Amino acid sequence: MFRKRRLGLQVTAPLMAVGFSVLVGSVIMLAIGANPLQAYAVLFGFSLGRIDSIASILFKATPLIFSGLAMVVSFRMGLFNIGVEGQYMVGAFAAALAGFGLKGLPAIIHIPIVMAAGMAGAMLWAALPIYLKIKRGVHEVISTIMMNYIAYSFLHWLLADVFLDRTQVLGQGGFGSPRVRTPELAASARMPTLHKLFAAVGIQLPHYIYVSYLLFIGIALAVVVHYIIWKTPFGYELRAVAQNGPAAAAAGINSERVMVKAFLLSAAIAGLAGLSDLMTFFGYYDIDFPRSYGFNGIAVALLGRNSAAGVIVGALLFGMLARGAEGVQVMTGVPAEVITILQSVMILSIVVAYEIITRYVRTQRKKEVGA
Amino acid sequence: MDAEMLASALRMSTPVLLAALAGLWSERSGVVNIGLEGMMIIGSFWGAYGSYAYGPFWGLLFGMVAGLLLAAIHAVATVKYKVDHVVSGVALNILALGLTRFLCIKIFNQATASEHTRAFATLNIPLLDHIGFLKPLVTKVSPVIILALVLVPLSSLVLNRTVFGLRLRSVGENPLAADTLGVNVFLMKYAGVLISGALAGLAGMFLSVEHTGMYVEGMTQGKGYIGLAAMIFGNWNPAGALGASLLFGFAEAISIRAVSSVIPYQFIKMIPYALTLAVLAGVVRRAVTPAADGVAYERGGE
Amino acid sequence: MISIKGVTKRFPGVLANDHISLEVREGEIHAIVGENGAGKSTLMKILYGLYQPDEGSIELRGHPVRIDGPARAVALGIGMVHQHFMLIPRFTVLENIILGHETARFGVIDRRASEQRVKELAGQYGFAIDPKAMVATLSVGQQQRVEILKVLYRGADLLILDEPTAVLAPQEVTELFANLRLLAAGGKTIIFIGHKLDEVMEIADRVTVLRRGQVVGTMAAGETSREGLAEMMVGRPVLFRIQKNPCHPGAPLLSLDDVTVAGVGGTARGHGRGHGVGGSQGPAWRTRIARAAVDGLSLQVNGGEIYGIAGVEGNGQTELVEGIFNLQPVTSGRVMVLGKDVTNRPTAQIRAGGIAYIPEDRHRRGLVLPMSIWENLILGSHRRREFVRRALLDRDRILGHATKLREQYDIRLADMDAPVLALSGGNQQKVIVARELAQSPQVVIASQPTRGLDVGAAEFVRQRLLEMRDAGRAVLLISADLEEVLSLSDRVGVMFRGKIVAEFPAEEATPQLLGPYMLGGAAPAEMEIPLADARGEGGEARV
Amino acid sequence: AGLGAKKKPKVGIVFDVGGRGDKSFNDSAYAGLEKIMKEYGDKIETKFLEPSGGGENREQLLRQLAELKYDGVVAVGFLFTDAVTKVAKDFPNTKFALIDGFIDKLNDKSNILCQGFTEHEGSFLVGVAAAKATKSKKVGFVGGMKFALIEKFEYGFRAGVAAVDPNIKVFVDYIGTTGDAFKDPIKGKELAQKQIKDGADVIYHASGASGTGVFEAAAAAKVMAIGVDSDQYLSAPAAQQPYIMTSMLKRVDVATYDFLKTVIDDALAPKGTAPKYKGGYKTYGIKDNGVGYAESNANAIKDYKATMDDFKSKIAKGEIAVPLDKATFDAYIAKLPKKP
Ligand SMILES: Nc1ncnc2c1ncn2[C@@H]1O[C@H](COP(=O)(O)OP(=O)(O)OP(=O)(O)O)[C@@H](O)[C@H]1O
Ligand SMILES: Nc1ncnc2c1ncn2[C@@H]1O[C@H](COP(=O)(O)OP(=O)(O)OP(=O)(O)O)[C@@H](O)[C@H]1O
Ligand SMILES: [Mg+2]
Ligand SMILES: [Mg+2]
Repeated sequence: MFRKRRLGLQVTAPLMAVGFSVLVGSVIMLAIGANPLQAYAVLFGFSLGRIDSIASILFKATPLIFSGLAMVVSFRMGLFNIGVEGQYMVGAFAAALAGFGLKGLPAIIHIPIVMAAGMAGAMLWAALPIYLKIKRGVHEVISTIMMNYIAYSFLHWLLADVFLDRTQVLGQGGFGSPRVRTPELAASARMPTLHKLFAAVGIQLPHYIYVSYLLFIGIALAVVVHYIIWKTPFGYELRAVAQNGPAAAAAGINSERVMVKAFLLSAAIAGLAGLSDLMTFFGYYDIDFPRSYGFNGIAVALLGRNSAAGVIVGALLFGMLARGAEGVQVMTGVPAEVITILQSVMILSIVVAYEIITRYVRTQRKKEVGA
Repeated sequence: MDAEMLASALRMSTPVLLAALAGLWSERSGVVNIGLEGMMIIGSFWGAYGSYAYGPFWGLLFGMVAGLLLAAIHAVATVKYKVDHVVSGVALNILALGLTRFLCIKIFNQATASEHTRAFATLNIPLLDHIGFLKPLVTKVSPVIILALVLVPLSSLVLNRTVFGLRLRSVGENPLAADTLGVNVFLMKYAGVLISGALAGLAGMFLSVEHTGMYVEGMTQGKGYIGLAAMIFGNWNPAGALGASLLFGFAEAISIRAVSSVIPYQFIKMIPYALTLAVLAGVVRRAVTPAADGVAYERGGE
Repeated sequence: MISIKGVTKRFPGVLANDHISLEVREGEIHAIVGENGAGKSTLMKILYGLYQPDEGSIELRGHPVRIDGPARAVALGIGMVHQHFMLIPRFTVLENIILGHETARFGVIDRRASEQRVKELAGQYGFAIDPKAMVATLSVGQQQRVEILKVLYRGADLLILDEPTAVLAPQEVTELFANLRLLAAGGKTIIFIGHKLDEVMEIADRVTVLRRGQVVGTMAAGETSREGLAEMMVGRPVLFRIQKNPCHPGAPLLSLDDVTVAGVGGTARGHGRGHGVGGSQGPAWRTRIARAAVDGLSLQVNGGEIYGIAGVEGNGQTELVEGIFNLQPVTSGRVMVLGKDVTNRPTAQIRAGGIAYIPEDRHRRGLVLPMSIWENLILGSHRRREFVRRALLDRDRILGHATKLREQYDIRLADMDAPVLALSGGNQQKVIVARELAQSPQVVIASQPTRGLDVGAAEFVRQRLLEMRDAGRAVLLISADLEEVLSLSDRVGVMFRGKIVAEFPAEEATPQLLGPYMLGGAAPAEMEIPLADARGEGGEARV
Repeated sequence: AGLGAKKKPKVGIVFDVGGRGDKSFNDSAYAGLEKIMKEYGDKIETKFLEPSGGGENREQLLRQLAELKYDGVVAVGFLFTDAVTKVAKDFPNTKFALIDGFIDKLNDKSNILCQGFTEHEGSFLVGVAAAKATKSKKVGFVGGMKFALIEKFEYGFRAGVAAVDPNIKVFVDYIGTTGDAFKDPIKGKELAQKQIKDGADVIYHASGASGTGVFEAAAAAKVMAIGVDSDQYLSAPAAQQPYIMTSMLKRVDVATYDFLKTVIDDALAPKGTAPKYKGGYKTYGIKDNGVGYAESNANAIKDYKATMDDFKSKIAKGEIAVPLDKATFDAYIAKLPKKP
């Protein structure tokens, strides 16, 4: 009875929220004299009507699946790991080191090492905040935000002063200037893209698409995360500690250890968020490395109602919006910012929608009793 | 260290102080306000617009009202719809970012900066401005800095001495108890959050109009979050928040003035953040969160 | 004075008040009794405007009134002292009292005038209290006085007291009753809710019994008996005599040797629940006590024996129990379970040694309220081999186990998957008792095991504890309910300021004897402690 | 207009993140586009875009424009290097200009034109002006983020100062470690104030939008500031104008305009006309006024103009090799005649 009701909630609320956001978006577009119908037609038509768009959505969703899952783990632990942002960047950098630093390995070995390095780097960056949380009571929201800022500077130092690729070809007489990036990853450290796989089922992906096996790794990880949280003793402890620490302690659960493990797990997952870009599109860590996967991961986790399956849906939705924004921007006069506004309205309205539906369900149950 | 550096520290700490006061007003009423950053962003934009279009006073008003309006969304979401406070705050921060960018394109025809704004006339503190070595500190002071400083004892006074303050605090400590005594819990929470928004808007307005002379995207640089840290460090007290903000401003001033041929400049840029972390690690243990901070209040299941 | 007419209140899945009608007369003390979940608190919350009735009406002095909120109730002269105190620990007594009803000039509180009024009022009804004291520093009894003053300050004529004696020591109850009589004599009307029927018989003029949201009957206290009331409440005769078999104490299973626990000031281990963006949310507001909360305490509990600790709450009982389980560090001394030193060992290790824990605060220490009932039934044993298969929790086997416990302990629930917070207080307590005793522990630490439970449920829990004792297990019982301690225990120790100040065999212990020790009056700190003979005698005791 | 069916030429710009409004780099590119729009009116279609993030998004935007058969696309900033490389390969009919970036192995026939600037030479000239103008013998440089491109500005400036008087002290500060350093006027202002306090009376900034803070500080303290990229005297509020003595001009507008014009003209020209567009590399240096200094605040530089122009011609003639990084700078300083 509880389960069925929850399932209903899980579906209705997001639909309500998306509908409401689309409405708000329309009002804004009307206000600036744009045609919302046209904009939405482009948004959906462009992003869902072309094979390269679909593949691009999958590519854009891949990092968000990881950062979203990282948030889910931390949320379920009752911690707010805003540091996913800094963690995935440090992770990506560490992965890059392993990618260009090691040579002559077969891909089957090199790729896992690069991924492990990504996770390790991110965990390293999460270690201080969780230590401070447990030993000094420093709230993780504040400490991870500080760590994010420290990461930006630290990475800039590593990038610009220590590991800069000094072999870049430049023009004569100061033409061009060396780019602030690491050397390129060895070929064995590049993640294979899905072209062959798609070709096997008769779909030819354009060559400029970078969606890779990390997408499947992300989906598999979502399943794993779901099991960890809901089916394992560790997940049980994690939920118990999150929902009532003192009772968990009384039951002999070492809350601190559970918190540390969960936080580091969250960071490890975060460490994979940057790899899709690193191991496919870029092939090196660059000063232009994408930012905001961490913050978008929060949004995706919220959209997905903190469930692993929801994260995948949320990531795909965000990927679609981002892809749609590219089309809207190029093909209509509507600024891409409308899409950002749409995203935030969606987050807020989804939580409000859940609340409204919960209340509705409650009054319904009350009526049942009265009858 | 000299008066010039102190003046710089004071300027850098003012937005942090205002953000800390903003956070404090909200949290004392039991609502966590991570959305401060967004309220500052929107305050910095509207402050700039108001000042650009009508002059500094209007900039102040626009900035505060803009912050207040965003806070109103936060209040409705958290108080009425019981949305998790942090969730709502994060969403508002994203919203503020998109909205200001959008508005900036519409109003200034460019995404990331406004036109130049008009600041308030600066003040010299009478008497003190004759003392030579103090000069940089007490001359050409922005009135908003003075306003921020005045808000410290004023906040203390209102929170601790007035009926309004007592009720507001009671709601942050034990809303159920307050409710049973006839205190309008929701009204108090709305008041706390709205004041918070207005102060955050003022903080943003200070950045754009007073400190820089224009709005530039991303100019808040996480000061909303740092304000929260200052609030915690200051133990949810206005005077404590002032001390913490000054410390942070001071760290910024140091990072600006520190020159070293040995330490890479990137490490100098870390100073304010590392120092904030260190300070929190050193003191937060004695912090006393308002007992019902961040907890949705619902009248007995109804 | 007030008539309730056909009031009905529904909660999701529950009919809490079902067409309740009753009348309370001016100047009387009117008791309302009933099982857990009978709807007493709900009805009172309706009177105080916290809930709105779904049907029915209320008349005050013959006029129909709509009480749409506490503010309205206050204006109508209705005041309420809640079951769980509604105080703000970090505020002063004065601030707590005047909140919502302040005297002010231009919005600024006039402290002097308010203080004056509070002092006058306190004097009038014989309450001794310092208006400037921080509430967190007050004893429970004093806090209750603040609650009553709060109500009087608002000029209430009708006082509602919901289970006011649950947390008081006998002497404090006596004081409270004296105060109540004074108030009634002064023309105030009082509604009194309680589970302890002796007290009800003592204080009430008339009694109304509720069962399952309905009024079973109202009668003058003189016309009924405790047994009669209990039967009306539960719908069957209730056993007031607990049949105790003779005690056969075995080897000491739990021994505490000069144990000191610093208490809150030094510990505050709990990381906050992560609400506010703040630091730890330990109860740091509590005043730091210079003296350790548990101060060199020694005692031994033998197999086959119930050792009862009597004492006013706040004398270190909480810290003692938490110290045993290393939920607060033991600063010196030794805790031995089954002959093994477990001092400050990890909690899991201590518990694995065969010691069960029924915590005093079931919501804080006992249950994870949002988690399902079956999950709560394995809290702490969730890593046992029988419940885990291939690294995953074996849901089927756990459900089988849970169903068995549910039958054994008569836990009334609709759905194992429902969150445990959906259960009534009594059933929540049964979940804990079932879980803890299911592990066949050698030692049971039961802290306030029947607090807030109705007579039927309380009887059930007490029987289980006696069964443990008869099976040769050691039971340490800590309770603020003196009668419970006296009726169950084989030996009784009185705890005062972190020490056992006196120890008696059960048959010698009487409330009159223990009372003074509990308040520290009779026993100067260094006085010689009468030590009880460890061998108790069997017999009958009354609850 | 002979062939009525011929479609309108389409040209576009993709800005760097941050986009228009920085009053220097991106705005300068936009100025080039504006000039084109004015010149061709509705004979052409134009579009300008801003990436919403780094990485793949840049490539996708370029690709969208190319797919819509844009004739010419300007990618503003070296961060587009990879994206241009990839997209240009797929769309041989679209011409791309890459500002500040360098792509190896291009030639006349490539559909990519890399447009480079000798910022160090321009910076050298304003360095000369700063050295001439300073009374305190202390000048300052405020950079955005520290990396090779911005260091060209720094070393060029310092070389120019040293060329006048090697004893002049140059304070060097950078604002931050992320792209935000180019839009942080507060730090810009505070750094400038520090340099002023330390005695600097001329400050040159190469920090994008952060420079507004530098101007604020300079105007308030009544010392001189030097702008960058575009003529920042023109976009400053009147109260600040007297203190913006000149700007180092990096004519991104010219580069943008040149490129777009050739592309449009080729598209409009009847079939068979020899194309004006040439791919490969184009350096905008002092010779061709690709870099230089602004003269709108004529009063402020009138006393130094002669010296500046003198150096300008020396650089143009190749008599002075202006340093552009630490190594060349150290070598340059070592060769300078020591002044008493
Ligand atoms: N806020 C609520 N939401 C849902 N159900 C509730 C709520 N409050 C009370 N109930 C239910 O209403 C019924 C009556 O509860 P009430 O608190 O009035 O009982 P009570 O007689 O005071 O019990 P106790 O003796 O345990 O204090 C119970 O079944 C309880 O579970
Ligand atoms: N929101 C709710 N939803 C479901 N049940 C609730 C809710 N609020 C309270 N209850 C139930 O109502 C019952 C009565 O609540 P009340 O506040 O009187 O506490 P109680 O059970 O009497 O606790 P105690 O006796 O330990 O003080 C509780 O058992 C509780 O489980
Ligand atoms: Mg009750
Ligand atoms: Mg109860």
